This record gives sequence, C-alpha cells and structure tokens, in this order.
Amino acid sequence: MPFIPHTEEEVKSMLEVIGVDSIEDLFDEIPAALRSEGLTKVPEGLTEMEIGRIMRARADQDTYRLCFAGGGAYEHHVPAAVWEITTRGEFYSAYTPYQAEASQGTLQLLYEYQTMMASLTAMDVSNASLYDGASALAEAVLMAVRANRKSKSKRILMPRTVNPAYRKVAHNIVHNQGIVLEELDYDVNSGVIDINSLPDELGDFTALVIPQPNYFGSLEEVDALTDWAHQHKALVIAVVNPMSLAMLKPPGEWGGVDSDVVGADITCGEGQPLGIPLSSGGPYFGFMCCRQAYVRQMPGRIIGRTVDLDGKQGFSLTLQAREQHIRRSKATSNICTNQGLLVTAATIYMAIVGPYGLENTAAQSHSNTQLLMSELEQLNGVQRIFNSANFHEAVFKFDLPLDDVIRSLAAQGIVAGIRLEDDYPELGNCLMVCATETKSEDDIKSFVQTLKTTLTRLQAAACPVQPKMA
Amino acid sequence: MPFIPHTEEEVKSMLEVIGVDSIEDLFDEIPAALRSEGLTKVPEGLTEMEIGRIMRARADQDTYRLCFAGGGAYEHHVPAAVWEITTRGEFYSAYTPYQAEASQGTLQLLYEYQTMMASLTAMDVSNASLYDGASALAEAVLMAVRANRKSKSKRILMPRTVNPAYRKVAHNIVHNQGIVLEELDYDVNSGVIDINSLPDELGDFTALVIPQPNYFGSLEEVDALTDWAHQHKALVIAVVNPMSLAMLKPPGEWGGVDSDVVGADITCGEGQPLGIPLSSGGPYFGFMCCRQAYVRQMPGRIIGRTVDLDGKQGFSLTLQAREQHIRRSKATSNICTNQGLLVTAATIYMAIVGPYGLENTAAQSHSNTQLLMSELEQLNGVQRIFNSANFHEAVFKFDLPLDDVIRSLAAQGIVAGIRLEDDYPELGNCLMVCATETKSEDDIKSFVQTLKTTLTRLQAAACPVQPKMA
Amino acid sequence: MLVFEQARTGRINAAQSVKKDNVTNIIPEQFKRKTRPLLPEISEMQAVRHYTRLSQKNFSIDTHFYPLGSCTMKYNPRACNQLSMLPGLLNRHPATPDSNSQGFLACMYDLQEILKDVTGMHEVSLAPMAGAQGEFAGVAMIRAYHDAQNGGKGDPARTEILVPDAAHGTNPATATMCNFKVKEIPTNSDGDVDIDALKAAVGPQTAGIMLTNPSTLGVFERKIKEIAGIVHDAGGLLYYDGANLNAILGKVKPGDMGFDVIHMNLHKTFSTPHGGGGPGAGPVGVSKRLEPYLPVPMVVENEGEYHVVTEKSRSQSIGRLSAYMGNAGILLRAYIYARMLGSEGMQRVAEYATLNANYMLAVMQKSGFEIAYPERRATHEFIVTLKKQAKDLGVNTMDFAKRLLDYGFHAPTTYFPLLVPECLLIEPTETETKQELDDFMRAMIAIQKEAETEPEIVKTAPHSLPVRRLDDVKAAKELDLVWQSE
Amino acid sequence: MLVFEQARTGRINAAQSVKKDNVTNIIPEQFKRKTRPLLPEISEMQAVRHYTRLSQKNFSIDTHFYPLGSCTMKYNPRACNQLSMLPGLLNRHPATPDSNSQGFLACMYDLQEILKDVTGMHEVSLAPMAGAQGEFAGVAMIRAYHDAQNGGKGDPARTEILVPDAAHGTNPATATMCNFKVKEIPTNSDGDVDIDALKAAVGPQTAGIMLTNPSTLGVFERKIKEIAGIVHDAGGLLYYDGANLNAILGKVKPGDMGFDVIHMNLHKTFSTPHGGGGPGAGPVGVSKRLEPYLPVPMVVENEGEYHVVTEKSRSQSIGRLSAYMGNAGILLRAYIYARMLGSEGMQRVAEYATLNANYMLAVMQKSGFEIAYPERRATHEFIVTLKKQAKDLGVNTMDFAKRLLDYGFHAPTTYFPLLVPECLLIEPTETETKQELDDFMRAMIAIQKEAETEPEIVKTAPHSLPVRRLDDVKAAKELDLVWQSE
Ligand SMILES: Cc1ncc(COP(=O)(O)O)c(C=O)c1O
Ligand SMILES: Cc1ncc(COP(=O)(O)O)c(C=O)c1O
Repeated sequence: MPFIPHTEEEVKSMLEVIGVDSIEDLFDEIPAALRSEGLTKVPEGLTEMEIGRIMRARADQDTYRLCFAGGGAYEHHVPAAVWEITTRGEFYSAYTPYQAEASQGTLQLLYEYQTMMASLTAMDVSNASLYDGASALAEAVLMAVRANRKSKSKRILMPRTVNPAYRKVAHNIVHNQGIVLEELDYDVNSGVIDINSLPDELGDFTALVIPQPNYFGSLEEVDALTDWAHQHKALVIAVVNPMSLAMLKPPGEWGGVDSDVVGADITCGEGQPLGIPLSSGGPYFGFMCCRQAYVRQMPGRIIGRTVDLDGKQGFSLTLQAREQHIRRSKATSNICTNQGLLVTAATIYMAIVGPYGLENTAAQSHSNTQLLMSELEQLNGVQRIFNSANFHEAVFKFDLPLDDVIRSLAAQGIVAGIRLEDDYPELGNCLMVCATETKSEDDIKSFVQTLKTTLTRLQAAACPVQPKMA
Repeated sequence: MPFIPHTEEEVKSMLEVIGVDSIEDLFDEIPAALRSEGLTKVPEGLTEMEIGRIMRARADQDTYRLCFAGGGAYEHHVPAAVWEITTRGEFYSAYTPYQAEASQGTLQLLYEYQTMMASLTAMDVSNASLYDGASALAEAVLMAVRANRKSKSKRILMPRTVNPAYRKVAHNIVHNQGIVLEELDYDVNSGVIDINSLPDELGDFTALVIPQPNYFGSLEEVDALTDWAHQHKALVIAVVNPMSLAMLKPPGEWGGVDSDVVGADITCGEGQPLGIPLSSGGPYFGFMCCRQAYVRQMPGRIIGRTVDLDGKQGFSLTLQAREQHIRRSKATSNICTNQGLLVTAATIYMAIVGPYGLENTAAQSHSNTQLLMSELEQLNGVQRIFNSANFHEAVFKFDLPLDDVIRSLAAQGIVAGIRLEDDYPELGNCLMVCATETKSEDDIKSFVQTLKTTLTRLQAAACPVQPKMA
Repeated sequence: MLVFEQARTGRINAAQSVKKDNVTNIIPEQFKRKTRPLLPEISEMQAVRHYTRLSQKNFSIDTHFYPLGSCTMKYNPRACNQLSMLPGLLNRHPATPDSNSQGFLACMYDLQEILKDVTGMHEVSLAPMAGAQGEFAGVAMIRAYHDAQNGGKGDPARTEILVPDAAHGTNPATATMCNFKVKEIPTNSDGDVDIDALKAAVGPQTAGIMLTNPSTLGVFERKIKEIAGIVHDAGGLLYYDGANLNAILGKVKPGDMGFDVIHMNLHKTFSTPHGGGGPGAGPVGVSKRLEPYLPVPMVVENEGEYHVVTEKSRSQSIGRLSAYMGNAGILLRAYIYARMLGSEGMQRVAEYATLNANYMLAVMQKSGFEIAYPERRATHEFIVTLKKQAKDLGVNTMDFAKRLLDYGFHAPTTYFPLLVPECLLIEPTETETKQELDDFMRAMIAIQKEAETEPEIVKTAPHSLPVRRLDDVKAAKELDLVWQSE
Repeated sequence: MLVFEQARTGRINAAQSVKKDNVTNIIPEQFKRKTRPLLPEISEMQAVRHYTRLSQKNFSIDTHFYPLGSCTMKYNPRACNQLSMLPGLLNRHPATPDSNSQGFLACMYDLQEILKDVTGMHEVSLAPMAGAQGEFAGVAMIRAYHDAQNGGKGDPARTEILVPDAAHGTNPATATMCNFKVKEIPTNSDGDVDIDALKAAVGPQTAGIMLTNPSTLGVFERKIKEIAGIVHDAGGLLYYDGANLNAILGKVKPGDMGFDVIHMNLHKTFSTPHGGGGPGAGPVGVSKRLEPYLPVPMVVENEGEYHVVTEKSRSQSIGRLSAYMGNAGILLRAYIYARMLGSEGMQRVAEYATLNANYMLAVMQKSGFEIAYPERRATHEFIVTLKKQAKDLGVNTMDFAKRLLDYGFHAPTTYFPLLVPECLLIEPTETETKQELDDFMRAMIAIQKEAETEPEIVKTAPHSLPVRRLDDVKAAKELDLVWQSE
C-alpha cells in the first residue's frame, strides 16, 4: 500500500486491541447515508516510476529557451547550495516551530532572516513571512488601518504604478472591511507618480502606498512622496523589490527632507528574487518590516531571541498574542501557515551571495536591461515609452499587433515579456521587458535579432503586396 | 576569491604570525628554476552561473528519448529519496571512516550493506565495495590465486561469455603478476558455455569464472559448472548482476549436485543496477562477497560490529591488517579510496524497494525483454541468434549494415543497443538489446516501429532502383 | 553562533558574485543606497556548514515521529519534491503564454478534477495559498453570495458567522477579516455541536457557520445533516474547514454532508511539506450556487487545450488572492501525491489514519490515561487530558510535551482545542508503523512514572536538546527580534 | 537500531514496486531463486528516517572542520554536484554513440587539457578510478616502457621500484600489484630523501621511483632535480604521487620536475566529494615517452568533434582499467570545479592552502607543540609529534585525536607517515577561515591542559559522540560482519 506500512498481521492485532472486527467498523459513527460510493474521477494509483514518466513528459513540454518577462517574478541565478540545503528533511518536513526546543534550527534561521530583511530595508523589525507580495500588501493596508490612530478614514492612496495584481489582491481582501483603495494616476511621460498630482485638498488618508521600483521598473520620487504622506498624517507603505535594495535607497531612509519623520512605516514586498525559483508563480513569500512602534500590529509569525533555563541563548515564537491561535477573532490576521521553506531558501541565498553578491546581481540586472533597451530602441516599429530612470524593467510600444509578436516568439522558445494592455488599457500594444543577470550579451542580442526577424516577417505578412520599387 | 574565505586583513595578520612578508615567500624552498610560468590552457575562472549555462547546454545536447542498451549498465527507476539522502552533506562530504566514533552513520550503513549483499548473493561475507564490476573481477582473480592453496597454476578459466570489458580489465591488471586468463568458448547455438567443452584433461586451474546471466543475457548452467570446478579443485568466481539475483539462484547456492561443496567461493559484480544512475558509465561500484574462510584474503574495506567502552553497539573498519595502509607491499590490494557514496545509494535503494520491489523490478525487466524479443522476431531482416533462456538481454542479427541502423536510430533519439562485433568478430552485425522495467509497452512498440521504418528506408536506399512491378 | 558572528568584512564569494565587467549604472544619485546592508560576509562553505548544522537542530518528519494533532504530519514523498522541481516546471515564468504551458496547466486541471471528486463539490479553485486563505476565500464567497441576493440588493442583515467553540483560531479570525461578527456555539459533553444552542443562535442575521468535521476534538459530528438543515433553513450557508480531511478521504464527501464551501489543506491531507511553517495550499470547493464567486485563476479545458481563466471572464469572482496561481509548486506536489495514491489509496489513507488513532486511544486508555471523549470513536486523532496529573502531581501537559522530546518524539498538539483542559491532541497519521506508536506510548507511560516518582525531571525537561526550556516571557517582554552588532 | 530490526514481514512499498501485471516469466525452474533475500521490509518513510538519522552521526566537511592530512578535505562546491547530475548527463548510457554524446565528451576533452596544463605533462588519460588505480596505471606504464626497450625484447632486469619510507601505503602495494620488488629509501632528518642512500640503491635493477612531492611529511623535496637525474641516469623512471598536488597547483608543475608519469587525486585537489570512502578519480599524466602506454579510453578532438579512442587504435596502451570511462560523474565534478577556479583560482588554491598550514604551524609551535620538521616551511600540511605527551603524560596521539571530536573537530591524520612517532598530520586546506583554524588550535591547547591536569578525560574520549571509544580488537577478533536475525 503506497505510504502505509501496516502488515496484515499488525492490522489484526491492532483491531483486536481496539475491540472491533474490521477497519470499516471504525467508521460506524458516520451516518450510513453519508458514506460515499467511492471516487470516480480519481484514476488508479501509480508507482513513482509511472508518475515520473508523466511529469517528465509534461515538464519537457513547457521548456523554453529564454525569458524576458518580469513584472514581479524574476529569473535570477540561484546557487546550487541553496536548495540542496533547503530541501534537507529537517527543514523541509518540519512543522511550524511550536516546540521551540525541538526547532532551534528553523527558529535561529528565521531570526537571522529577520535581521537580514530589517537591514536590507533599513526598517526596525521584520516578521517571518506572509504568503506573497500581493497578499503582503493587503496585510500592510489592514495593518496601516490598525496602526494609524490619527486617521479614521479607511482610505488608502494606491498609485496605479503598483503591480496591478497586487492592487487587485489588496482590494479583494480589504474591501470586505470597508477599506477603500483610491487610485492615483501616473504621469504619462515619465511613468511615475507626479508629486504635483497628489490630492492636497482631499484630506484624510490612512496611508500612501509607494512602489519602488514601480511596476514599470521606473523609479518613484520616494523622498518627496514619503514626506508628503507624513505631512498629511498618512502612513507610508513601501512596496519594494528586495533585490533592488542592494542598489536603491532603502525604505527606512526615505524622506525626512521636508518632514521630521524619516522612513516608510511599513515595508512589504515579494521575496521571490532572493533565491526562489520562478516555479509558475509560487510558492514565493511575502515579506513585511515595520517601525518598532508598530510591531504589535504586525501580522504573521515573529521570532524572538531569549534564554533557556541555563541562561543559554535560544529562539522562540514571540508576540503570539497577536495571532489567531491565541487572539482568535481579534487577531491581527488570520494567517497561520506561512511560507517558511521559501524564507529558509532566501536566508541561505542571502548568506551565500552576501552584500557584494547581491549588489553585483542587482547591478548586472540593471546594466543588462540598459543594454536590452538600447538594442530595442534601434528596432523599427518599437519605441520606449517612459523617460524616467529605471531599475531592470522597461516598457516598449509596438507598431505591429503585440499578440502576434508574443505568439510568434513563444513558438520560437522565447517568452518576450508582459503585455500591459489588460491592466492598462491606455498602454495598448505595450510590452514590458526585463533582463536580469542571467542573460548574457548573446542572449540579449539573440532576443533582439529574433524579434527583428519576426517583426520583418509579420510586417511582410501584413502588407503582402510589396510596392515594386520600394 | 572562489572558495577562499580570506580577507586582506586576515592574510596580513597571518603572514605576520608566520614572520614573512608575502604568501610568495612561503614557496621559498622550491627551487626557482622549477616555478611555473602560469597556466596557459586553463581558461579564466567562471562564476557558478556561467559554468551552469555551459553545463546545461552540454547536457541538453546529449539528451535522448529511449535507450535499449544494457551490456553491464542498466537503466532502472531510482526512487527520488535515494539520492536526496545520499547527497546529504554528512554522507557526501565525509572521508573514509577512519575515526569510527565520528563516522557511525557511514559505518552502520556499510554494515547494513554488507548484510544485504551477503544475503542477496547467499554468501557468508561482503566487503564495502571495490571500484566497479570489471576491476572487482580482477581483484577476485588475484584473491583466488591467494586463496586457492591447492593450485599453483596461476591459470584462470575465463569464459568468453563474461563481459568483454571485464575480461580486458582483469587481464590488464592481473597479467602483471603472471596470471593467465584462459579463454573458454561458448556454444554458438545457445550462447552459453557447453559443459562438455570444459577441459577435463588440461589439469590445474586456480579458478573458473562463471557469469550469470552471462554477457549475452543468457543463463549459464551454474550448478554443473560450479560442481565441475570444485571437482577439479578450482575455486568458483561468480560474476553476477545483483538485480537478477532477486529472481535467479544466488551464487552461494550454486552446485552441490555432483560435489560436496555448495556455492561459489567468491562472488563479484557491478552494483550499478541497485540505484545508481547510468551517468556515462560511472561512478558505479564493484561488490565482492566470499566464503567466511577467505575473508582475510578479501581486498577492500570491511566493517565490523563491536562495542564501545560502555558496551554499546558500534561499528568500525576491521581486518585492516589486510590493507595497504598497514601491510603496505604485502597488502591484499592497493585499493584505498573505494566507491562509498555509491554504496550509500545502493543501500538506501535496497532498503526502499525491499525484497518485493527488487523482485518485481527484475521480473518486469525480464518480461519487458521477452516482449521486445517477440516484437523484434516479427521484423524482417532481424533474427535472434541464441536459443537459451535469458534474463533481460538478447542478441539479434541484422541483415542490413548494423552501423547504419544504429546511426539512424541515434539521430531519432534512440540508443538501439550494443554492437557486438568489436568484441566478438563472429557476431558481425549483431545487436544486443535490453528492456528494463523503465520501458512501457508503448516505448517498446515505438522502438520496434521506428526500427521497422528505418530498416525499410535503409533497404530502399540499398536498392535504389525498384523493380517495376515487384 | 549566529551567522553574522562568523562574518568578516571583505569576505566575498566570488563564484556567486556576478562579474561587474562593463556594468552600466545610470541610477541617479538621489535614488541610490549609501550603506551596505548587513548581510553576512561569509564563504559559501561557511554558509553550507552553518545551515546544515542548524538543520540538525530540528525535529522533522524525516527524523522523528511527529504526532501533532490537527497538523497531519505524515510522510512527504520525496518524489513529489523531485518531480515538481524538474527544470521545465521550476523555470516556468508565470507570464508564459498558455500555449507554452500545457504541461503545467494539465497538472492543475487534473488536480482540480481530483479535488472535486474527493470533496464532492461542484467546482474547485486552487488559488488560496494556505488553509487560512482558503477560509478567507470561502467566507468572502459567502459574503458575495448574500450580497447578490434579492436581485443584487443584497441581504445586509446577515452579519454573523457561527463558530463552534472547538474551532481552530483561523475560523473566527477569518470571519473578522470578512467583517462578520463571530458567535460561538458550545459543544456537548460528547463532542458534538450543541444542537439546541445552535437552534437558538441561528436567525436572519446568520450568514453561515464554519465547521470542521471531524471536529478538532477528534470526533465525527454525527448530526451534521441536521445542522445543515437548521443553518440552511435560516438562510445561512455552511463552511467546511477541511483541515481534518485526512480522516475521511474517499470515505465521506463534505459535499454530501450539505456543505456549500470547503477548503482543503493540501499540506496536510495531500502531504505537501510543512517546511518549518509553510508553504501550504488551501484550494476551495463550492456547491453550485457559489460557483460564480470562486477565486481566480482557474484552469479550464477546451478541446484538449488548457487555459487560465481570470477575473476578466469571471465577473462575479471574489477575484485573485495572490499575484499568480497561488502556491503552484505545492499544487504540483499535491497532484503527484494524489496520482500515486489513486482512488483506492486515498480511501486507505483515511482507513489507516483512523486505525492508528483508535489503536493509540485504546492502548492509552488501558494504560491509565484519561481520554477526553472516551465513549466516542476516534477519527484520525484523539485527545488525552492530563488534568489529573496537573492537579495531583503538578506536572502539566507542557511538561509532558517537553519531556517527550527527550524521548525522541515530537510532542502532540498541546492546549488545543481550548475547551479541553490540559489536553494533548494526538494525530499519528497513516504513515507511521505500529512499532513507532508503541514506542511513543511506552514513552508516555515512562513519563507518567517519572511524574509520580521524580517530577522535577519532567518539569524541567527537555534535558537532551540543543537548548533547555526557553523563557518565552522574556522573549515577549524584552523584544529581541533583530541582531545588532555589539 | 539496525534497519533490519525495523522490518516486518509483508511490509511493501507499493509506490516503489513495479506492478507485475501481465508479467511473463519464462525462467526455467533450475535457475530460479527459492528464498527471498534479507532486504529490509520497511516503509519508504522508515528508510528515509533511518538513513537521515544515520547521516547525522557523521562528521563531514559540510558540518565540521576536517584537517585530515594527506586527504585535502576542502569544500565540495554544491554546484559541481548539481550540474554533474543534470538529466542529460545523469541518464547517458555509456554505450551512447559519440554523435549523441558531444556535450559529455567535450567536458572530458577539456578536462584532459586542463590537467595537462596544471601537471605540465605531455598527455593525460582520465581512466583510473582513484589514486591507487592511477598509481597502478603509472607503474604498469613503467613496466610496459621497460618491456618495450631493446627493440621490444624488454629490460627484464628492472625488477625494483624505489619507495621512500614516508610513502603512502598504496605506493608499495601498487608496486607489488605490478610484480615489482619494493626497496625503501630512507628520509633525512630534514625530511628530504637521503640522496646517498638513493645513489646506493639505484642500478640496472631499478625500474623507477615513486615520489610524493610535497612529500607526506609536509615538506617540498628540494633536491628533486638531482633525484630525477640519479634515477634517470640509472635508466629508471620517476613516478609522481599527486595526492599532494593541492600544495603546488599552478605554482610548480610535476612535468618540470622531471617526472615521467603522475596520477592526480581529483577527490583531493579538484574537490570532488569523498562520499564516506569514495568515489575518487585518479587521472594519469605522462611524459612523451610514456604516451603510447596510457590507459584507455581517452577523448580526442577532430574538426570540432569529439571521439572516444580505445585499445583498438592504441595498441601499446596498458588497456582499460574499468568497464567504461572511469568515474565519469566524478570527472564532470572536477571539470566544473576547475572551470570555476580558472587559471588564477588554481594558483590561489596552492597559495592559501600553504598560508593556512604555515600559519597553523607557527601558532602551534608558539603554543608549545613540537613540530616534526621545525626548520622547514610547511607546504599545505605539517606534522606535530606528541611523543613528549605520550611519554610524560601517558596521553598519546590517538587520545588527542579522540578528544578533538568532543571539541567539534575531526581529528587530523594520526600515525601516518609511519616514520614520525606519535604524529598528527594536519592539513587545513584553503577553504577554511582563520577563525576556524584559531578555534581548532584553542582546542588543542585546551586538550594539552587537560592532558596535564585530568588526563583520564582525554584518554577515555570521546564523551559526546553517538558512541564512546570503540573496541577495535574485539571487532577484529570476534568478526561480526553480517547481521543475523537472532
Ligand atoms: C483545524 C484547522 N483549521 C484551519 C487551519 C489553518 O490552515 P493553515 O495553517 O493552512 O492556514 C489549521 C491548520 O493549522 C487547522 O488545524
Ligand atoms: C599520499 C597518497 N597517495 C596515494 C593515495 C591513494 O589515493 P586513493 O585513496 O585515491 O586511492 C592517497 C590517498 O589516500 C594519499 O594520501
């Protein structure tokens, strides 16, 4: 029996001890009418070898050659050691560290993770993960409403330069509690929030969300935005790519120019760039950091350092009174299971690449994207549309129908990028591309060359009759 | 610096302690004339990401769809758990267990391995591995010469049905000591040794080597052969596929019909079928088992169970007085590093599949080969050439030039099998095929179908002018 | 030692550091970071050694019996890990066009179908990333359903969710997240819901009830059909917390019990790894009337091709709950596991999980331990209460739990459910051998003896772990959440 | 507990057991096995748990400093493991035609070229599967060379191989395997070969000499050129045991020292894993005159295509030493490692391995430990002799070694080389940090103090490992090599 170790003899002796005749008898409290007739859509069991064959065939089917899509999920090199250690049984198959003494491995690692994230974001404290970047933003909004005692508005300023999926998720989660996310548009030329467009008269907001880099890869004026928010008694929720923080000013240092208050109040984001494989979008992990003052409003597990009976250093889950298993309907969030294994990988990743490795990875990704941009700008029928500084993504508008381009490149084993039209109707025929450090110069040139040939072919197909002497 | 942790500061302080100015000074005992100019053929260092790109491209290049080659290396399903545990750092990066107290993991595992192998072969004892099956046979020959006090001939009867690579390796190693391997031919119809062909009058042999199944996959008359050897005061060296032993009579039980002595004296072979990936031919591992009486003549590490100061069970390397690090020029062999990691995998493999799993795997491989044989027999221009019972390999003769067939199938992603002509000139145009449990019925039919089409195409190409009304 | 204490300024892992040849950096000065973050400057080997050694300080399924009630700590087949991490799957970007994703989407579609079958629900969405998010999706759908009543005018009076007092903390917390008030329903002394109290509680304000069946008390709610009738008659919907699905997999379908919406914990019943806290996956299944509200994305099949459907084509959906397709890699693991089990194997899961629990209950009872619901069958778990030990010997449940660690067993769940005093919720799961269960029970008996003869050894346990008992009060009072150099 | 003691008859891992539907079994009765072998009947989880827990009982590079002299226990980069096990490489059958193996063969060819460069030899074969087999290949080539002299009539008088008394046991054992007599050459008090003794020993009977340089005494043989002259003049050849290549990688080439043949231990210098005993890889390099005798297979390049050459086209070859291409997967690991190091990185290996050893030597000496060759530079390793401790305190090298385990360090090599009494051969390697070296030396000093004040604690060490000191005498006397049920 797959994964069941019982021998017939053992079953017999166990039933005897219980005092029943058959296993079936153990289900005798279930009303007979409810007993199911069996499963009809579940196929017969397979051996590991058989399912292996199926999965290999399916995996092979989905293999592609090059990917220039980003949009919140980034292809980075992951050192082999990261997952070889992360999938060690002791990390992989442990539960949430409720019994601290039997979980010091996981707990110390999480404490180290909190330290790394706090430093990376320049915030005071970090939790031990949320589900993903999108839901972390939702939790950040809920947290801001709890934390901002000066505002009762339940209105959050949400720029359209925040990842559209994050905005949707945040809305889907927080609207149930009557929280309103008010959209803030971006400047069409720069692709970033225009400080002057901020609703100075509109009054009371609980928080302003600031993405950096924003969804288009562009860099927002984080200092001015932060100060604006704090001047207006709104909290600042930073949404950042942790990889970019190796190069970019961390949220904990934003602002303070036109305001006494320095730094974002809550920082959240998607941890995937830190050693997590793309894996079709998950499992990733959401991170969240905040000011010390708000730590009791933070959702999720938090690990604290303490001592044992002998005064020896040890680690345990702390501030559990915020959590659902203690506080129940009054908890800061309903989250229970989080994304521990991914945090394990991210911690090992950060420890292995260290500050220089992270910086170089970010810098090379930035640089590769600059190369890709300059190559693309030389193509006919393709224009870059935002003129702001950017990190490692950029948006291009195509003259020819974008879907045809994407489809054709996909058939050639290239994931070309992200089409923006669904989420930004005004950005019809716009493609967002990203070139991380995993792309060689050859990869980038091969992409642009393939794109060029494809465009020429599509162009030719679009005007089948060529003017005779053009 | 890749894999070197020193900071500049540390280097300075270390040099100070030593009392030299530079690292270069530490090489001052090396005659200047010998100092090399540097490396010219070694390229510049690569990051893990860069070498990863190269290796992935090379690995992708070599991928094929189906493989029907055996000949000593067999494609079997390996449970995922086997290598996930084998490559745990504690197994992967430990040295030979010289410090027993710090190596109980490896030592207990090896003791368990010895128990499993002794039982699988029905022999008294096992060592902890040799390099591979071929060199294990060489060691078995050397051991037989040491062990057989009744014979001084240094002549070994070596049937041609033993894997030709093993015979070559054995010769290359033992001929230095004046040991002669006398060939014994096989019966052309059955592909196995003809008992009646054994050199009754020729006199003194140190040992007879008996392969089971033999290289052609055919089953030798092991009982009669064993008894013949023992009647002639020769030792029996069994060379077996350990996977086949789940179905076939183990060497420890051979013979005893026409002789008082039951069983082979030394059993050796290739451990690869027990959970070791094909991996281009290595690393695999050689195994060796023998009668208790000969254990002090056995080469290689041997683990014994003992007790510690408290009387608690523990394990350690034993009978080290046989080995080179103690006995030096009088050791049973020069072997030092063996194939421990592969034995680790094999032990975990055997523990996971258990006796039933091993039996089913063997049985399905046998059965699949029977299916493949019956399908092949229906093809025109292809004939099976041996009529003996077989385990999971069989030999077929082709009418068309075999090299063309092999090449054409390779181009279609199929490794067709092993061509025998190089090693057996009399078997020109003969292909040896093998279908293990990893092949589905569809795989086998797809192979035969592809082969059929290929043969037809080659046939057509061979007679380009078709008779008009054939 | 902390990883930071092993670092030295200037130590660089060159093999892991992209070369910065020809790097263009055109980030304007005002956006730049000025100081390096405090990431450890250690060598790759130091990292490997540090985290390998840390890992050894954990108990886990791969090393220890882990009978943590409500958590279903069973064997996580290694094949699920290996096959879900095949390069083609591991490297797939979530924005890959459907045309290049048929392999992955086929797995998702098949998994949806399998989960429909085992739950008896009309339709399934794989979107939620853990049980609690599944609960959120479920209760949000209940809200959406009521909001759509009366021709879209809604049913604003339905402001309450009923939750039995034995419920897991995520249930009331979820109701709150969806802006419902929580009304607790008491439990009878036999472990079933107090029907009279329920009748008294329901009304036009009732949006729904959240139930776990088998309940967290380790018993099957026998009056489930009656409960369904009462709640439905009052216009409320029934939510099924599927954390205990392992007990009835293939034996009883929540859909047949009358539930309108359920979530599953694939990291429990479908054996995906717990990973020291996560990830999980909490797909939701619904009856026909809730189908329009299911969270996106979902996968549909059309003439042999698989497609992702989003909010675009599902306008009534409660929408997406994650940026992409939930914990996709975990869903793959669950799919692989489900295929290996197959239809028969699923039923065996319930059978042997139940056998193991009832066997332990019987032996524990015979050994003198007090069972919380002695007259009931155990499902896949059962409760021992140590209130006598706590009162008579001064040795409480936490002491037993810590002492078990010394014996090489992870402790069962302690002090949950809250309504049973000094409780141990014991869930052996189907993948453990009788030998292991016997060894565990021998340890419990030995600890009981210790509690009687040398209670100090139990009260100060553990004694053989990397640390002795930790000071949680200090941890919460003198918050130390981030390491500071000196 | 042994794995067999956890088994129960009839326990089957169905997920790992091929289904026997429609199995044809036409094996005749007389060939069949009649009783099942004693393989453990345990569940997959039991196996995972058992071997995971066993693994935790090992010291290893991934968990401990492991300064085992002569063994070069340095970090084994995980990338080498991962990339060598990519599906296309892992699944390649050795009989795959060259046309479908260009990726693999390219790696082998490139590795040959790299090894030629670092050794300064004319040609390289990757065939041998470990150091000792490399030695065998080398000495067999020396034999083949002499046999080919005098127009093929051979030089049968050359029956002796010279071996310094400090040599590793495999050297004399190998000479014997090739049917040579072994003549030991003494070592001077400064650690170099006794040149006068060598001069006296060489003659027409000399087939060759086997040398390790740096020697196993942790010093560089300064008179190597003179030695080469003496042996060559006598008509003998020079064999280089490359076990210590780590000390001079990229700094000095054995080919330039005058060696005719060398083996390398890729599992030392090129950081392939030791795997608890193996596998290794022992490629051999030769000077021009030995090139025809190299073992096969080898890989050649021809117009951008790679081909395997065998005995077929290399008629003077000593032939093959394994069924296929040696330990191919290990060769891949070495190749990946070599490419990550690159030319500069290789030289740094020697530099920092030497720095670490000399630093330790200096500190140990200052701390009062007696150094075997105090007037010499250490190479990548050095020797401490504890003969004073053994005599004065009754605490010997083995006691120190076992006590080090309690302090969390693997012991250095003990009692080798044989000519230094009570010796510890310490090889830190380049991948260890100064911190780790300092910690180790602090432990040595602490043990020295223990030896002086409470010697019993050292003499009965270890005290904190899974077992206490084991009875090796009993193990050898009352042989228990195979478990028997009851
Ligand atoms: C009964 C019950 N309900 C809900 C949950 C919440 O599930 P998750 O932890 O996946 O969010 C759990 C798990 O801890 C549980 O045991
Ligand atoms: C000096 C020396 N020579 C030769 C060898 C033999 O190498 P191997 O163990 O790879 O056979 C060793 C390794 O133990 C060694 O240290």
